[in-house]
Parts: sequence; C-alpha cells; structure tokens
Amino acid sequence: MIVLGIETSCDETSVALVEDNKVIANLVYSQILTHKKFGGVVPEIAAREHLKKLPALFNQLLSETQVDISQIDGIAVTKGPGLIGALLVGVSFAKGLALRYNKKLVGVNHIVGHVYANYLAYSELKPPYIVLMVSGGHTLILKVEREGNIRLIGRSVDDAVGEAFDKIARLLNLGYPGGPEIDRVAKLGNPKAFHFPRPKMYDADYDFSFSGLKTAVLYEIEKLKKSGISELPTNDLAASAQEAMIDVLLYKVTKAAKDNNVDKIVLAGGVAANSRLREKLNEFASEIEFYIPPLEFCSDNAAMIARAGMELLKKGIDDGLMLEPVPNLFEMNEIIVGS
Amino acid sequence: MIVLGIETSCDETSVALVEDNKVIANLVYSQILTHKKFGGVVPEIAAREHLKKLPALFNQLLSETQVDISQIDGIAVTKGPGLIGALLVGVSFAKGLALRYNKKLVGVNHIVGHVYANYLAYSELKPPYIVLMVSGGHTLILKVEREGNIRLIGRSVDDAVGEAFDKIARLLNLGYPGGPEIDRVAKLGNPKAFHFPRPKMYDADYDFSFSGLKTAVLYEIEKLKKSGISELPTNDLAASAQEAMIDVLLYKVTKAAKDNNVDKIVLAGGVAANSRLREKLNEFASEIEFYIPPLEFCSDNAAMIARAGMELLKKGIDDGLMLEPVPNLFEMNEIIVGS
Amino acid sequence: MKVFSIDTSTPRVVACYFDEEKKIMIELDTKAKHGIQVSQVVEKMKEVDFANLDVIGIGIGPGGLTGLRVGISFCLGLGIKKKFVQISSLKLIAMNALMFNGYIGVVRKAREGYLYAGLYHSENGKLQTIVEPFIESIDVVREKFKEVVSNKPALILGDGAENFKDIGIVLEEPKYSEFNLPSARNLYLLTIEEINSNNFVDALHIEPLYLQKSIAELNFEKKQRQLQQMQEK
Amino acid sequence: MKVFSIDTSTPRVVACYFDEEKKIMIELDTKAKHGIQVSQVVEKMKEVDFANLDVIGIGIGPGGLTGLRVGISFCLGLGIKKKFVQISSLKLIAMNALMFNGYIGVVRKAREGYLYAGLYHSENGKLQTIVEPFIESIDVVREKFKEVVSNKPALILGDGAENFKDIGIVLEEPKYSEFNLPSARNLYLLTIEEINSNNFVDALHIEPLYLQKSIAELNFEKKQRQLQQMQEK
Amino acid sequence: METSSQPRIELGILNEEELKSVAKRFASCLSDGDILILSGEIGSGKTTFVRGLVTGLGCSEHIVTSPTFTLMNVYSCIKTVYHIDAYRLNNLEEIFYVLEGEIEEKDGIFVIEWGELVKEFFLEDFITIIFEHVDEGHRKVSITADSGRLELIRRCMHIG
Amino acid sequence: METSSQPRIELGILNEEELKSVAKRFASCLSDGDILILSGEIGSGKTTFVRGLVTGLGCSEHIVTSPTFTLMNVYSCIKTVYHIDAYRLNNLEEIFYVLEGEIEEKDGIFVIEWGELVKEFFLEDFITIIFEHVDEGHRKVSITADSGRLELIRRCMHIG
Ligand SMILES: Nc1ncnc2c1ncn2[C@@H]1O[C@H](COP(=O)(O)OP(=O)(O)OP(=O)(O)O)[C@@H](O)[C@H]1O
Ligand SMILES: Nc1ncnc2c1ncn2[C@@H]1O[C@H](COP(=O)(O)OP(=O)(O)OP(=O)(O)O)[C@@H](O)[C@H]1O
Ligand SMILES: Nc1ncnc2c1ncn2[C@@H]1O[C@H](COP(=O)(O)OP(=O)(O)O)[C@@H](O)[C@H]1O
Ligand SMILES: Nc1ncnc2c1ncn2[C@@H]1O[C@H](COP(=O)(O)OP(=O)(O)O)[C@@H](O)[C@H]1O
Ligand SMILES: [Mg+2]
Ligand SMILES: [Mg+2]
Ligand SMILES: [Zn+2]
Ligand SMILES: [Zn+2]
Repeated sequence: MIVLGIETSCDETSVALVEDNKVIANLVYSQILTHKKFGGVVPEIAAREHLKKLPALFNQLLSETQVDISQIDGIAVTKGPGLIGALLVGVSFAKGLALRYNKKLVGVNHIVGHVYANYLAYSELKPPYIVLMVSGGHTLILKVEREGNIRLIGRSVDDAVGEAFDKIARLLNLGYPGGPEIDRVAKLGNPKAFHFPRPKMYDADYDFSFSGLKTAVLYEIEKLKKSGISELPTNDLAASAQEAMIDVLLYKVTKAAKDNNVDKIVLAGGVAANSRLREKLNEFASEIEFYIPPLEFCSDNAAMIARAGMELLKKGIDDGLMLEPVPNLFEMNEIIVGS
Repeated sequence: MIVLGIETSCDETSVALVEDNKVIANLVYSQILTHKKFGGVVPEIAAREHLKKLPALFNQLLSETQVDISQIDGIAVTKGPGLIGALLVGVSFAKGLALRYNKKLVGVNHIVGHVYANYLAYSELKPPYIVLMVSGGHTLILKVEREGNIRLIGRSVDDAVGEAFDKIARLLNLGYPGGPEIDRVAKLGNPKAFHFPRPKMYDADYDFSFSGLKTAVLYEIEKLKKSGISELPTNDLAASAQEAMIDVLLYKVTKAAKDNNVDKIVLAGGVAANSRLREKLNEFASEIEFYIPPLEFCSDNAAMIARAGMELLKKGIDDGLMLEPVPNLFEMNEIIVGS
Repeated sequence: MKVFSIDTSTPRVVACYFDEEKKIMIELDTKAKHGIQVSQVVEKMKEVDFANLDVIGIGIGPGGLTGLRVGISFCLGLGIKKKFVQISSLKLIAMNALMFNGYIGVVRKAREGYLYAGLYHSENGKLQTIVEPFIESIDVVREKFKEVVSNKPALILGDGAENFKDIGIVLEEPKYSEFNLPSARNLYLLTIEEINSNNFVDALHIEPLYLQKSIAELNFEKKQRQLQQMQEK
Repeated sequence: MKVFSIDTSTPRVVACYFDEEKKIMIELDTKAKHGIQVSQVVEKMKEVDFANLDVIGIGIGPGGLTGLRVGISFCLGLGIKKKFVQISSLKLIAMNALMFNGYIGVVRKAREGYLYAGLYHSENGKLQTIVEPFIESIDVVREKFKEVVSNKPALILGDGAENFKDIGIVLEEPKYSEFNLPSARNLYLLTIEEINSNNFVDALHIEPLYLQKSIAELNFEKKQRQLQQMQEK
Repeated sequence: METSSQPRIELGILNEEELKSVAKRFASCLSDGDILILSGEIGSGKTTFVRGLVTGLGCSEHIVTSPTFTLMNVYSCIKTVYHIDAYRLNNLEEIFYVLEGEIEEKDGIFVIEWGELVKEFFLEDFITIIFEHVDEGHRKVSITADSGRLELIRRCMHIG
Repeated sequence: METSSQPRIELGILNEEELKSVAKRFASCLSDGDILILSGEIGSGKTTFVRGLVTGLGCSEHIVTSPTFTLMNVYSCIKTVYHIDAYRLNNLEEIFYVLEGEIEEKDGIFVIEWGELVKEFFLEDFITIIFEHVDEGHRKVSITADSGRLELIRRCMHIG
C-alpha cells in the first residue's frame, strides 16, 4: 500500500510517500530559521510559509520519486494537534488533491504519527511498548498495547516539559529555545545545589505537572536576589531544575512500564535530545530497552503521518472532504485508537 | 395503503385519494368547455388551466376527505404520455409536495393508469385479460398476463383511431370532435356503400394502421366529385369508413384474445363509446366477456393514477425529485411493466 | 424565519434560501430542463428544512412560460398552506443594474418580433418601477421608453437590448450577457423587500405574469367580435 | 474549457464552474468554517468533473487570512500542474457596482483601525483599477480617496463604508450589506476576463494578497534598523 | 400556394418507396438547427416523408408515429429529430408554446407537419417541402428555400 | 502596571484554592463576547484562574491545560471558553491572526493569558485580572474594567 503523507502542523512543511514500512521519499522543509529571529514560532508566519512551500515540495516529491499519483492508495494529512492556521494549509491542500485524483483522505493525529514513526526506524519493533513523548507542546505517556491500539495513559496536566524548559530559561535569562540552553549550562552546574519540587512524582497516575516548577525557580531566584548575592548561580539553578524534571519523567515512565509489564520504552520529541536524560537512562538499562529513533523520524515529518494514515486506510476509513483540522485534538482520558 | 394521485396529462385536472381498491375521493375538473370554443385542445391553455385549478382542487380534496397528508404512503403522478406543458404542472406540483412532506413519489404511465382503472370498477377482475385502448391519442392492445405485468402487444403504427375519426370527419366537413359526429351520421348511412381498405387486418401481429384510410376516403371523395354528383353521400362515406375501422379493431382484438387463450376483453378510451362498435361486440358475446368500465373511470382521472402508482409504491419504487414527464412515453415494442 | 425563493423565468434557474443562521444562493444553467434544474437546485440545498419553510418566494415572470409553470407549480406543492411572495422576473433583472443612477429598461424576447418590457429607475440603490411589465412589438416598446426616458441617463438590459442603443447604454461584451439573466442575490433582495412590505399572497392567488392571453384566446375573441358586428349589420 | 473559480476572502464563500455546456454558481454563508464551506460548495457541484479542469480561478484577497489560505491551498491541491488565474477580492466587490458610472471605493475592515482599500472607476460596464489594493488607517484611506475622487460621482462599498459618507454614496439599508460581499457571478466575470487576457500563473507563483508582512516581521525589521543606527553612532 | 413563385427543386412524382428513399437521401443534407416545414393536405405523405428521413439518420422508420396527439415526438437518431404536428395548433403562437424551449437550443432538426400554418413564427430560414396528391399511389414533391440554400441542397442531393 | 490608576476591585491575597473559587464565582458574571485579559508574571496563577473559571461554567478543571503550544484551547462548557496564551505571540497583530474568526462571532468568552501584551488590539471593553506574586502560596488578585462594568461585577460577586 502506497500512501501520500502531508504534515504542516507546526513549523515543518513535509510531504512523503511511504510504501508499507518503507519510506519512498520524505521531504521536510524546516521553517526554524524563519522563526528563530522572532524568538518563537509565529503562527501566522508558519501558515504563510507552509502555503509558500507546500506546492513546490509536492512537485519535487513527484518528480524525484517518479511515482504517479494514480498509483497511491490514499492521502494522509495531519489533522491536529497543532497550529490551526498551519494545519489548515495541509488539510485544504490534501482535500484539493483528493478531489482531483479521487483518492481516499484520512486525517491523522500528529501524536499517533509520532508513534508510527517508530516502525519506520525499527521495523522489528513489536507491541507492547511504552512511548514517552516530550516536546515543546506535549508531555505524554502512551501505551501501545497491540498493533493499532494506542492508549494515552499519562500527560502533563498543565505545561509541557519543553514549555517548562523554555519558561525557566527565560527566568534565568537564557536564550530561546530554552531546552538546549539549559542542557548546556546544566553541565557546568550542580544538580543538587537546589532542591526543587517533583510534583505528582509519587501519585498513582502517570500524569505530570510542570507548572509549579517554574514558580519554584522564580521564588528561588527572588530569594537569592534578596539575599544580596552578586551573581545568580545560573548553572546550578538550571542543573537543579533540569534534574527535577528528568527525575519525574524517568520515574514515571519506568513505573508505567513496570506496572504494565512492558520492557520497551520509546522516547520521542525534542526533549529526548537532552543529554542528562540520556545519561540517566543507563540506570534502567538492565531491565528496560530504550529506543530513541533517529532525529529524522523523531522530529516532525510526513512519512510518519503517511505510515499512521496507512492503518486508517487499511480499515477502509475515508474522512472525505468534510475533514477539518482540530488544533487541540486531545482531551483528558481520551483513548486514541490511531488505527 | 393510501395513495395520493395527480393527473394533468391532457384536459382534465384531477386529484384523488385511493385506499387499496377503494376510492376515498376523486375530484375531476374538466377543461372541455374551455377548449371547445377553439376547436381542439390548446396545449398552452390546458397548461394554464391546470396550474390555476390544481391547488384549489388539492385543498378541496384535503378538506373534503379530512385525510391528513402525514397518513398517505406516497404520491403518484402521471408522467406521460400527454401534453408536455400539462404534464409538467402535475409533476412539478407533486415534486413540491413530496419534498415538503417527505413522501415517496412515483411517475405513472397514463395508459397503465387506464388499465388499473378497471380494478376500481371491477374489483373482481383478475388477469389474464386483454385491453383495447382506443382514444384520440392511442390505439393499443395490451395483454395483462398477471397482476402487475402489462405487455404492449399491438398499437397503431401511425395515426390513432380517434385521430382517424377526426381527420375523416374533417374531410367530410363534419364538426369536431369527429368521432361522435361520424357515429351519428353513420347510423343514417350504408356501411357497405363503399369498400375501404382494412390495412394490416390479416397481418400476423396485432398492430394497426389508420393512416391509409384517410387517404382512401380522400380519393373516394375526389372521385365522386369528379364524377359530377351534386351532393356527397356523407352518411354512406362515414358509415363505410367507420365500418372499416371497427372491423379491424374487433378482428384484431378478438384474435389477440384467442391467440393468448384469454376470454376477457376490457375496452377503454373515448372511441369505446362508439355505438356501432358496441353493437358489433354482440357477435362475439358467446366466447368473450367484454368489460366497458363506467365513464367515470374510463375518462381521465387521478384515482386510476393513484391505483396504478400504488403498485409501484408497494415495490418500494421512489422516483424522487428527478422524475420528469415524458410526453411520448411509448416506443414500439416496449414492454410496460406498470407495476 | 425560513425562506426559500426561486425564479425559473429564464434558462437560468436561480434560487436562495435564508434563515437567521445561513444564506445559500444557487444559480444553475446546465441546459437541462427546468424541472431537472429545479430538482438539482433543491438537491444542492440539503441543509434546508423544506418541511418547515415560513415563506416561499416565486418569480412569476414574465418569461418562458414552461419554465415559469414548472417553478410555480413546484412552489405551490411545496408551500400548501404557507405564505407566498411574488417576485417580478423583470424587476429581478433590473436589479442587476441597481447601482446605475438613472433609468433601467429591461427587454426580453417574447414571441418573434415582440418583447417583454419593463422600465425602472434607480437612484443610490433605490429601485422604482416606472412602467410595469408589458408585452409589445419592438417599436412600440421603443416609443414607450423614449417618452419616459427623454435624454436622461438610461441603461438597457435583457436579450432584446441591442435594439435600444439609441435610448440608453447597452452592454455589448458577450460576457455581460450575464446581466440579462436573474441572479440569486437579487432574488434574495427582492424577496426580503416583499416580506418587509408584507406583500403576502396565498397559493390560490398566485398566477404567472403571462402578460398575454394565449393567442388562441385572442383569436377567438376577435372572431366573436366580427360575428357580432356582422349580426348587427 | 472547464473552469472552476472560488473566493474565500470573506465569510461568504462564492464559487462558480463553467464549461461550454453549463454554468453553476454557488454562494454559501452558513457560518461554518471556511474549510467546511469550501467542501459544501464542492458537494453542491457534483456535476463537475474535477479531475479534468483546465483552469482554476482563485480569489487571492486581500481579506480574511485564514479563509484565503484555505481557499488557495485547496485550489493548489486541486490544480497541481494546471493553469491558474488570480482574482483580486476587492475588485470582486467593486464589480457589485459595475453599473455605477463613476468611482467605486471598496473598503474592508482589516485589523482594528485599519482598512483594506482599493479604488476603481466604472463607465458603461468597463471597470478600471485606479488604486491597487492597499492597507491603511481609515484617515489615510480617506485622504487617498479624496485626492482622486475630488467631487466626482463615487460609491463606497465594503464593511468599512460608513466612514466615507463625505466621499461617495453609501448604501445604508441593512439588506444591502450584500453588496459588501463577493458574488459568484462577478467571480465568473472576472475569471473570464483574466482568462481572455491570458493572465495565467502557475501554482508556484500564487500568493495571497496579504498586503502586509506579518507585523512580527515588520517589528523585527524595525528593531534591526534601530540596532544598526545605534551601531553607526 | 404562396411559395410557388420561389425557386424550387422538383423531386418529381414519386411512389411511396421513392418518396421515402428521397427523404432518406435528403436527411444527409441537414444540419442542427435546420427547420423543415412539411406542407400538404391530409394523406399527402408528410408523415411518410419523416419515416424516410429518420432512416437516413440511422433510425428505424418504425419509431415514427403521428405526433398529432402529443404534438411533438422526439427521435434520438444520429441527429435529434423533433417531429411536430401543427395540425391541432391554431396559430403561430401555439407553435411558439410548443417549440419555445427546444428551438432555442438549436441542437436538432425540426420537422413540422402542417408547418405552413405557422411559418410566420420563424425568423430562421427554413426549408419547405411541398406534397401534392397525384393519385392514390403517387405524390408530387418539391422543395423551396432561399436560393443559396436550395443550391446547396441541389449539390448535396446530386440533382442537375 | 499601566492600569494601576484605574478603578479596581481588590480580591485580596488568596491561596490557590481561594483563587480558584473566586474564579468560579466570577464565571457567573460573564456573558458571551466578554474578553478577559489575565495579566501577571510567569507562575502568578493565570492558568490556575482559568481552571477555577471553567468549573463555574460546568466543566471539570482538568480540561484546562496550557495553551502555549496550540495558542488557543477551546472548552465547550455552558458557555464556550476560548483560552488563549499570548506568551508566544509577539504583538497585537499576532493575536488578531489567532482570534480573527472567533472574535467576530462573539459567541463565547475570551480569556487571554499575557493579554496585556496585546491589549491595543481590542476596541471592545475588556476586563483585566491582575495577578501579583506575594509568596509561594499566595497571589494578590484584582480586577479592573471601565467603572460601569466594574460596578456590575461588584454586585454580581456580592462585594462591598
Ligand atoms: N537538549 C534539550 N533538553 C531539553 N529540552 C530540549 C532540548 N532540546 C530541545 N528541547 C525542547 O524541546 C522542545 C522542542 O521539541 P520539539 O521540536 O519536539 O517540539 P515541537 O515541535 O514544538 O513539538 P511537537 O512535536 O509536539 O509538535 C522545546 O521546548 C525545546 O526547548
Ligand atoms: N362515438 C364515437 N365514435 C368514435 N370515436 C369517438 C366517439 N366519441 C369520441 N370519439 C373519439 O375519441 C377520441 C376522444 O377519446 P378520449 O377522450 O379517450 O381521448 P383523449 O383524452 O384524447 O385520449 P387519451 O385517453 O389517450 O388521453 C376523439 O378522437 C373522438 O373523436
Ligand atoms: N495562591 C495561588 N494561586 C495560584 N497559583 C498558585 C497559588 N499558590 C501557588 N500556586 C501555584 O503557582 C502556579 C501558578 O501557575 P499557573 O497558573 O500556570 O501560572 P501562569 O498561568 O500565570 O503562568 C501553579 O503551580 C500553582 O499551583
Ligand atoms: N407515393 C406516396 N407517398 C406517400 N404516401 C403514399 C404514397 N402513396 C400512397 N401513400 C399513402 O398515403 C398515406 C400518406 O399518409 P401520411 O404520410 O400519414 O400523410 P400526412 O402525414 O401527410 O397526413 C399513407 O397511408 C401512405 O401509405
Ligand atoms: Mg401526418
Ligand atoms: Mg499559564
Ligand atoms: Zn511533533
Ligand atoms: Zn386517458
């Protein structure tokens, strides 16, 4: 089965052709440089860039692969979560294509896409396994029980972990994006210098809360300032805050694995690049196998959307022209059956 | 099953409610007086009159019967053959009703309606039987083999018999409509005075041809005029021409009955009123039973349309809004399965 | 208020539906018969609750007789016991030039040599009927128009416009033949106007604006008159 | 030639299809999202062979950014490797007053205090663009309009028209808010015009008429300039 | 006959089969939008001519019946044939009502029996076929039209 | 803080539960089209306030998450709540892009964190809630709006 995938949920424009577990082509245009100068993803600019790049990227896909559209079995497009303006470009383009070529059209949950990305990297990977998705927008624990059954078992009830990194970096006057900055300076600091709270760590569920951490850091900074020190111990603060977050993440995800008798954990999302996080994985290496897919499939791309959409198409699903993007696709306790 | 019937194919506006073989109400407004002054049915005027009378007639039907439209099982309307402008009024009105009340809509062949009219007059009538339909527009032999199966087995390949009556009346300077006039003067004439051809009489099929007869009469007239007589023997000419037509009609219809082992013949249409025709039926009375339904069900009416439509509705047929009238609904050799 | 309105006086069937929530406007010119085009329009309005319309608007002509009757009889069936408003199909075409400040003549071909005609005047978006629709030969129409318009600004619309270049502006580019046809939006505007003016009629009083008795009828009357005159002598 | 054209620059989605055989014009104002309205329009065009269009017309704005992008990206998908023509969404509104002889100003609300504006002139059905679409504050738009129009006849359309009563006629009856919105017929006319003028573009060169860089971009540029100036000192 | 002074093609005195075969040949000289007026008395062979005509357009002659009752029969042959009988029509207004929609389209051939009654209706140039009784088995048939058109027909039918 | 000179309702120094319950009461004083601007530093309790607010509109507080990533969360409670985080927005133009369609409809309540960044966008009168850090467990919360509206809120919340 050959599926065309389209991804425009945030700041990567991507189109791909996937045949079963094989990526025929996966073209990604990253807008990161465009946004960098603004200090964050500007939704309006993201949408403009998608519109500008998508047709050219699509033409390139056709000419590079020499695949004729008549050969494809369907079109898969990210329907959310994501920036509404950005999602709309991909979805509307996909609708036009579906109408023109009379193809089935399925809307794919971006997160489910990330899960299916694993099959493109590790075709041998078999459920059950746990996914920890840690990015700027999402902090989730997913349980993949069996092929095609994905269940959301934990999530941040407030800020995403990437968001916490960014906000704390801001409090510490570090640059944007905050994650890599904190990662960098934390190496120079002492993770035990301050003890920040590990909220919800010992709760029975697998949810996270990172909103309190930023407050704790804020108050620590204020306390230090009041104490009259000449220079903030930025490195120590960053290291300690990072330590708190990673502790919670690892504790909870390994607990989720154990509770569910699962011995495989897949890490996904930008925060998975964090060096301290990777370092600490070793502590569990004897009991648990960790998969960290290569960045190509870990960052946003259309191949994973095509792969996930394939499951929907196999089931005969066709969302047709009434497909609409859903920017906040998650609701608490929702069960995502991705296929 | 309750069915609303609507008939506007020629010069009678009619609506009816029929429940099984029972006529709840059958309202007919005849435009005959409106047209008489013009010397023929004027299509445009017929259409105008239908449009003017139909809504009032429909309102009257509802108030007289106290039947609520929600109770009916469907709407049956004449779709042809007939005058296109006239048919359109009934069909369009029926479409509007069907849309408003969300009812099934079936288009009924007017001729099939005439056949089903028999059940309203003779509820005991059972197939097989033969129908001879002789009117201004049609000269047909139909075989009703079994319930719901009507087969066209013979027809005029050119002019209808009523048309021949009318055209010959014109040649003889008699009034319009010609049928009754010829009937009247023929009683005063000798049917054997002239021998006019009986075209197709001994052919194997059950078709008729009346076009040649008018020519024969024309040439006879010219011959007589040339011979220098003072006054045309109009009565003899009329009687002889009428005799020719009736001979062919009766010979062929009784042949059709015998060939098909059927002993019942139903006569329908305006020409069935011809007194010479009725007189000559007696010659066959020993072998064949003739049915001549009362004028009420023999002339155009909506009850017969409702009754015929009922058969279509029972089969689950719904023509919906794409129903369109077909002014010349017949094609040679077409099998009409009216229900 | 749920309102459906339709005009079938020309080969182009135009229709609109509106309520508090939505407006749908459709124009169809598929060369299909009027009956089919009406049904196609209805199919395209599947969001509409036809069982519960409050008001039905009908273009009553003048115009193609068959088309008119199809539209009107359809609406009569659809609107049994509902309120109706009647829309003049010529005024509907005049609305195409609503923004023109001056006289607007509408002339549509009737039978050979004759025109359906109406004369309107518009100023700043206010359209007034000056001469109600009538049918006359081209020359008589011209005289009637000339009389009223004199040399004031005028625009002539309709498929008979080419005969009136001496009286007003005529849009000659082929694409502007669009302006000789009704539009769904203007149907909407006129329907609103009739509703606001409370010009409701009931089903039994709706009649197409034939403007001419069928000529057969006229001939009959003429013959009757001749007969009478002969008898009188 | 099979042509499909659509404008999504306002809450009303208007579209037309035409070939040698038929014309279909649809206007939808259902308060649904643009994406849904576009799909609804397409559903209503089931007689259209979307696989074999020859030309696709797109309203490129200015107007609501999201709506525009929905319409344009839909058309880009639909028209891969086909010819496109671009329609100005303001000119489309100006066409509503085609029959007006004089200046036609179109002003549509942009962000608070700003208007999208364009100035046109029409005479006997010939519409010319006098000032190409721009975005400015109400006062600047007024000055620009005043300069050109002087005291000649003018009509102002668009949801920002009320501010311009001193410059031209403003249609104040609520029902005439219709004239502030695009129409399918005028989309058809402009599409024809672009095709006849051979103004084809290919998919890669289509861009909405944003008229304004995103303000974030402008702010960035401003900051860069300030920085440079500081460094120069 | 009003058309007698016009130029005409005399097709001669024909028996029924000849008349039908002339009609068949004639069919190939027609194009969409053409209007044929069949003029002649009762029984003079107008409908018979139409039978021949449709065979020239790939139809069976049996599809032709008298359109007196329904006023217009439509035959979908290689070209669409509109077969109209103006006999029951009273005047040109009536034919206008019958033809209105169809004739606008101009995508077929219009054949009108008793069409001389309603000639004034047409702005279009039309071709008139005139049928005259000779004897029971023969009819005199001729064609009139404007001279340009007549010349074209002459060539198309390979007549002198 | 630019609004300090405006009339305001001081809701006092509140712990987290109090803050949420004040927000819940406050919810009943809102109607469709209202715009709430939540103004205060990181961690000052803006999102927490939204949690309380939605419970006053019949929703569970758990549906509220940070809208920083998707920029706008929509909660379908008794009234629709549009929860916007302007943190990543750079200016009023950006919020225009985010809100454009929705705010035209006016059929919901708009709650905008970091809204002070984009106040100039609104022609509409809006209500500003100001959050100030007191200590780890307490926040000072006050409301400003035009004086008429403020009076209505005062009555609705049974304050003074
Ligand atoms: N080394 C790092 N350590 C911690 N956080 C990091 C690191 N590198 C990146 N991040 C954080 O990861 C986030 C970006 O991740 P990613 O690119 O997956 O996010 P996204 O594209 O915003 O999210 P999504 O995949 O959910 O659409 C930012 O919040 C960034 O600060
Ligand atoms: N006594 C009679 N003898 C012969 N023919 C008659 C007689 N009375 C009427 N007709 C002829 O019957 C025809 C009218 O019959 P009818 O009313 O059934 O026809 P219609 O309504 O035109 O036909 P249809 O039922 O096919 O729609 C006319 O041709 C008329 O001359
Ligand atoms: N009195 C209080 N009101 C609100 N939040 C409080 C209070 N005391 C402590 N907190 C904590 O402060 C944090 C406020 O975070 P949040 O509501 O996300 O702030 P913001 O949205 O303003 O950034 C939460 O972790 C919350 O538990
Ligand atoms: N040479 C001939 N051409 C045409 N018809 C003929 C000829 N000879 C005899 N006939 C007969 O004359 C009649 C003509 O009838 P028809 O074609 O219906 O005439 P119309 O339509 O002119 O009234 C037919 O019965 C036909 O068989
Ligand atoms: Mg004949
Ligand atoms: Mg927050
Ligand atoms: Zn992602
Ligand atoms: Zn009958």
